[in-house]
Amino acid sequence: MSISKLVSGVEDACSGIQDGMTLMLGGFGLCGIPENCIDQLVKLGVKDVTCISNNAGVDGFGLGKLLSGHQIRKMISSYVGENDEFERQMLSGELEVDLIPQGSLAERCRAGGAGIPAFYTPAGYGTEVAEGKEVRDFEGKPHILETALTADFAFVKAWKGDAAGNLIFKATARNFNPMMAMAGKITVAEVEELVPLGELNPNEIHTPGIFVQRIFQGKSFEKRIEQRTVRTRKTNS
Amino acid sequence: MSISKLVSGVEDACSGIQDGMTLMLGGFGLCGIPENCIDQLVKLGVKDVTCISNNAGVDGFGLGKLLSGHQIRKMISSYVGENDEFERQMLSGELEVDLIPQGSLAERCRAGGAGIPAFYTPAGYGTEVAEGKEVRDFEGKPHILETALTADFAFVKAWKGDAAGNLIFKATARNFNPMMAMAGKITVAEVEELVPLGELNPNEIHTPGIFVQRIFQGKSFEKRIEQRTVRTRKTNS
Amino acid sequence: MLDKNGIATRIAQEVRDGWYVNLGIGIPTLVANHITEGMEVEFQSENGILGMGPFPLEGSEDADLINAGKQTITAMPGAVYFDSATSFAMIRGRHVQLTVLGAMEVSANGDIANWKIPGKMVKGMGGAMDLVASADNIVVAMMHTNRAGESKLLPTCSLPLTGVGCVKRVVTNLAVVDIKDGAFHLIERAPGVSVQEIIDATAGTLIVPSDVPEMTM
Amino acid sequence: MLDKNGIATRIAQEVRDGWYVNLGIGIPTLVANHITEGMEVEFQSENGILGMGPFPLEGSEDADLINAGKQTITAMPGAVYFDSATSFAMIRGRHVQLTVLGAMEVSANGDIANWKIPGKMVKGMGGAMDLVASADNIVVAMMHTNRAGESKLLPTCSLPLTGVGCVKRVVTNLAVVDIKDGAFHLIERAPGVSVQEIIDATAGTLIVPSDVPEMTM
Repeated sequence: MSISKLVSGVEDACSGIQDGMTLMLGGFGLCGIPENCIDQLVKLGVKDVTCISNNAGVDGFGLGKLLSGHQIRKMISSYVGENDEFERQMLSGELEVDLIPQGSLAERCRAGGAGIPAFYTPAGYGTEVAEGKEVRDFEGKPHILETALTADFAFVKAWKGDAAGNLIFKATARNFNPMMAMAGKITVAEVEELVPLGELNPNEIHTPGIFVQRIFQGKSFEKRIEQRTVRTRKTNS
Repeated sequence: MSISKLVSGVEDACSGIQDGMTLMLGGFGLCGIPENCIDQLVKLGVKDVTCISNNAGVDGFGLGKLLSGHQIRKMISSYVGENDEFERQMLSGELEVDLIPQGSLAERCRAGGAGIPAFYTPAGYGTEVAEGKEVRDFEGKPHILETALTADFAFVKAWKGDAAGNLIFKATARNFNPMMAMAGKITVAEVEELVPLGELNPNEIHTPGIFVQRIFQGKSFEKRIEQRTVRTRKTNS
Repeated sequence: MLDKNGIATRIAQEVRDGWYVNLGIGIPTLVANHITEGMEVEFQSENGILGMGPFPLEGSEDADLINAGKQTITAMPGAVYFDSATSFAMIRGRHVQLTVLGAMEVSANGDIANWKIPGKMVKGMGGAMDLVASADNIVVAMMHTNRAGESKLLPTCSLPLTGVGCVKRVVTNLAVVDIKDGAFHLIERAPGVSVQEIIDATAGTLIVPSDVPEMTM
Repeated sequence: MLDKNGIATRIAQEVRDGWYVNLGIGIPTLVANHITEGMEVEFQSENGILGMGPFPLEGSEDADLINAGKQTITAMPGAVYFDSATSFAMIRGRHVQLTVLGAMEVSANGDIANWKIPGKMVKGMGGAMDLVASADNIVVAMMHTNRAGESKLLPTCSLPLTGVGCVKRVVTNLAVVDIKDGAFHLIERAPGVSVQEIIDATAGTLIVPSDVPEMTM
């Protein structure tokens, strides 16, 4: 009999979050971010959290909501270029920031979930990122040692999910969500569509339910588009 | 315009294989093994190859075919218990064998494909597997350093595939195939069903075509079952 | 004295609601048949399935759906398939709460040997080294003595090790034995087995409390 | 002198049949528009798509389908989606044959800086550090000088580095410049640009052959 991860809603899903915790949040830009949980974090008013997220949202949306309430003590990200308030807090020293290469961020989260405490990567060798890190040559090429990342809570957003915690993501909304699901001590999944057990094809599941501790049907996803780029139907080029 | 990996058949797919090469072969037991390519390796009579495969087939099937022709110089596997000829060749010293933990084997193949030259794992610490390997403590627990594996050719077997090299595996026939596809300099995929480009849902593909250099429609898959275990319809228990 | 199914039945009592469990080949596989009805438990097989079900009905077996023992199986509702790297990410990352596996030898400090007899038998470790190096709960299921009647619970293992200091509990045909502080601790007797029989069959230091309850099966 | 589309057009000539290509934000993105018709090329976007197509028709944009520049896109037949770890496995594992990205500075030994101006601008490196540390072919697309008119091709970079000794070729509004043996090598002039103009706009050592052909566009 499968193990149920179903909780009633975002309140239950986010219970136990405390000030000072380390949180992972899936998404790339505003694509595939856990909107419901972010709103709940604002509502709960948790403070001094460390957020591990590829980006920091935009002013007033995504993690930007937590930033404007000064709820974040430290950000671990790879790219934060879309957020003026972020840049202001960082340059003024209000916000501690650890910028790391995107591939290393993804791999470090996966490593955290996979019981790999550390690995070598060429990314960042010879840069600020390598400062204080072990350097070792493999086949004549220098690599740096990167360590695993884990989190007290990981928040991911999926397209479909079931009570067993199995998740399917849609298109490029997958991004960091699967690795962060692996790396959370408590992983919370909000889904656009909660389907009956057995409806997901076991061959098509991206994140096995074993990595998810709590799942709920999300509400009112805004799914804001950051850069709406289109071809006009007239020219069709 | 997508990059075509389609070749006419197993002969083209296996062209360029030379004596002494390192080959990876997907599959767990006899499940998900590249039957067509194994037969072609027998036909080509390549010698002194190093085979990286979780298992070594059974007498007369799977890699057992290469073993009986003494084509294999060295096996890198995790479990070889189903093959008498294998055990004979190993104990007599005809066959060099490197046995490594299954999880480390999978991760080392993935690392080879992912540009991670080495990583730490707790598996094998304090055992023969750790001999000559660096030991390092992380959070008070000893880990050993394992290095990446790559191969001149990787042979994988998929359920469905398209000309772009995208692959979908079926059920537990997936096993080592995706990681070995990543780690082959030339990865050859034989598929049960070659489908027109665009027919595979991009959200459901297990192995992106970028990891596959050659793909062809396999023939006469035997798909032998190693341990046929069933419930009888009468008792239905 | 327990038979193999008896050992499996006793080990099934170790399983807790909400646990993911990996069962090794042999006696451990039988544990699945003895889980309390209605308990939320999922079985992980390291070849790539979570939510393993019973053997298929005759005629409906699928060569592409097997367990780590290469047996044809079925999938339960809510099951999921995955590749070997993801499978061992689950195991190494401690997402699996219980591992049950067989052993040729277990030592009083929790070492286990189950993959090789030098010069005689070399099957390989399969996933066992990853499992024992990672899991928090490792229960060994085995006969208390080998075919020659020699104890498999030893001061130190004589065979090449699979893992060091990892076994927490051993369930045999004679007893439940815990391992801590470098010694075996007798916890329960199998039905009809005397404490003396267990002492005689245990080569490593065995701590015996004044009262040793019989297993409740 | 080339405009941004001109630079992209020239870089498109670097692309070979059968290559997977990663295009950075800005000028590099434009390269996709100038690939020779019928050439088998696939664009990888590190946020998780291979086989990226053109922008969607108005009204059919999908918030769940974007590129690394957060722009709404489409998928070509044969496209595939994947997670960020798999994406960088492709990049780090050298499965992507060409990376085109912008830069604030490039040095004569192939160093590149494009992610940070201390105390002023900190956008982060995104995937750039992984890309430049891994790709065999790294082509930088940028203007030859900055807004203040200062050369961006320097003896050494003054800004925090993104990668060391990795850039092989730079295509600017003025020239195609290769980097080897610690120096810039002038390969081609942009249409209507004199060798002297390029020499004047290049702060690092520039090796100039006797004959410098004009780009064929």
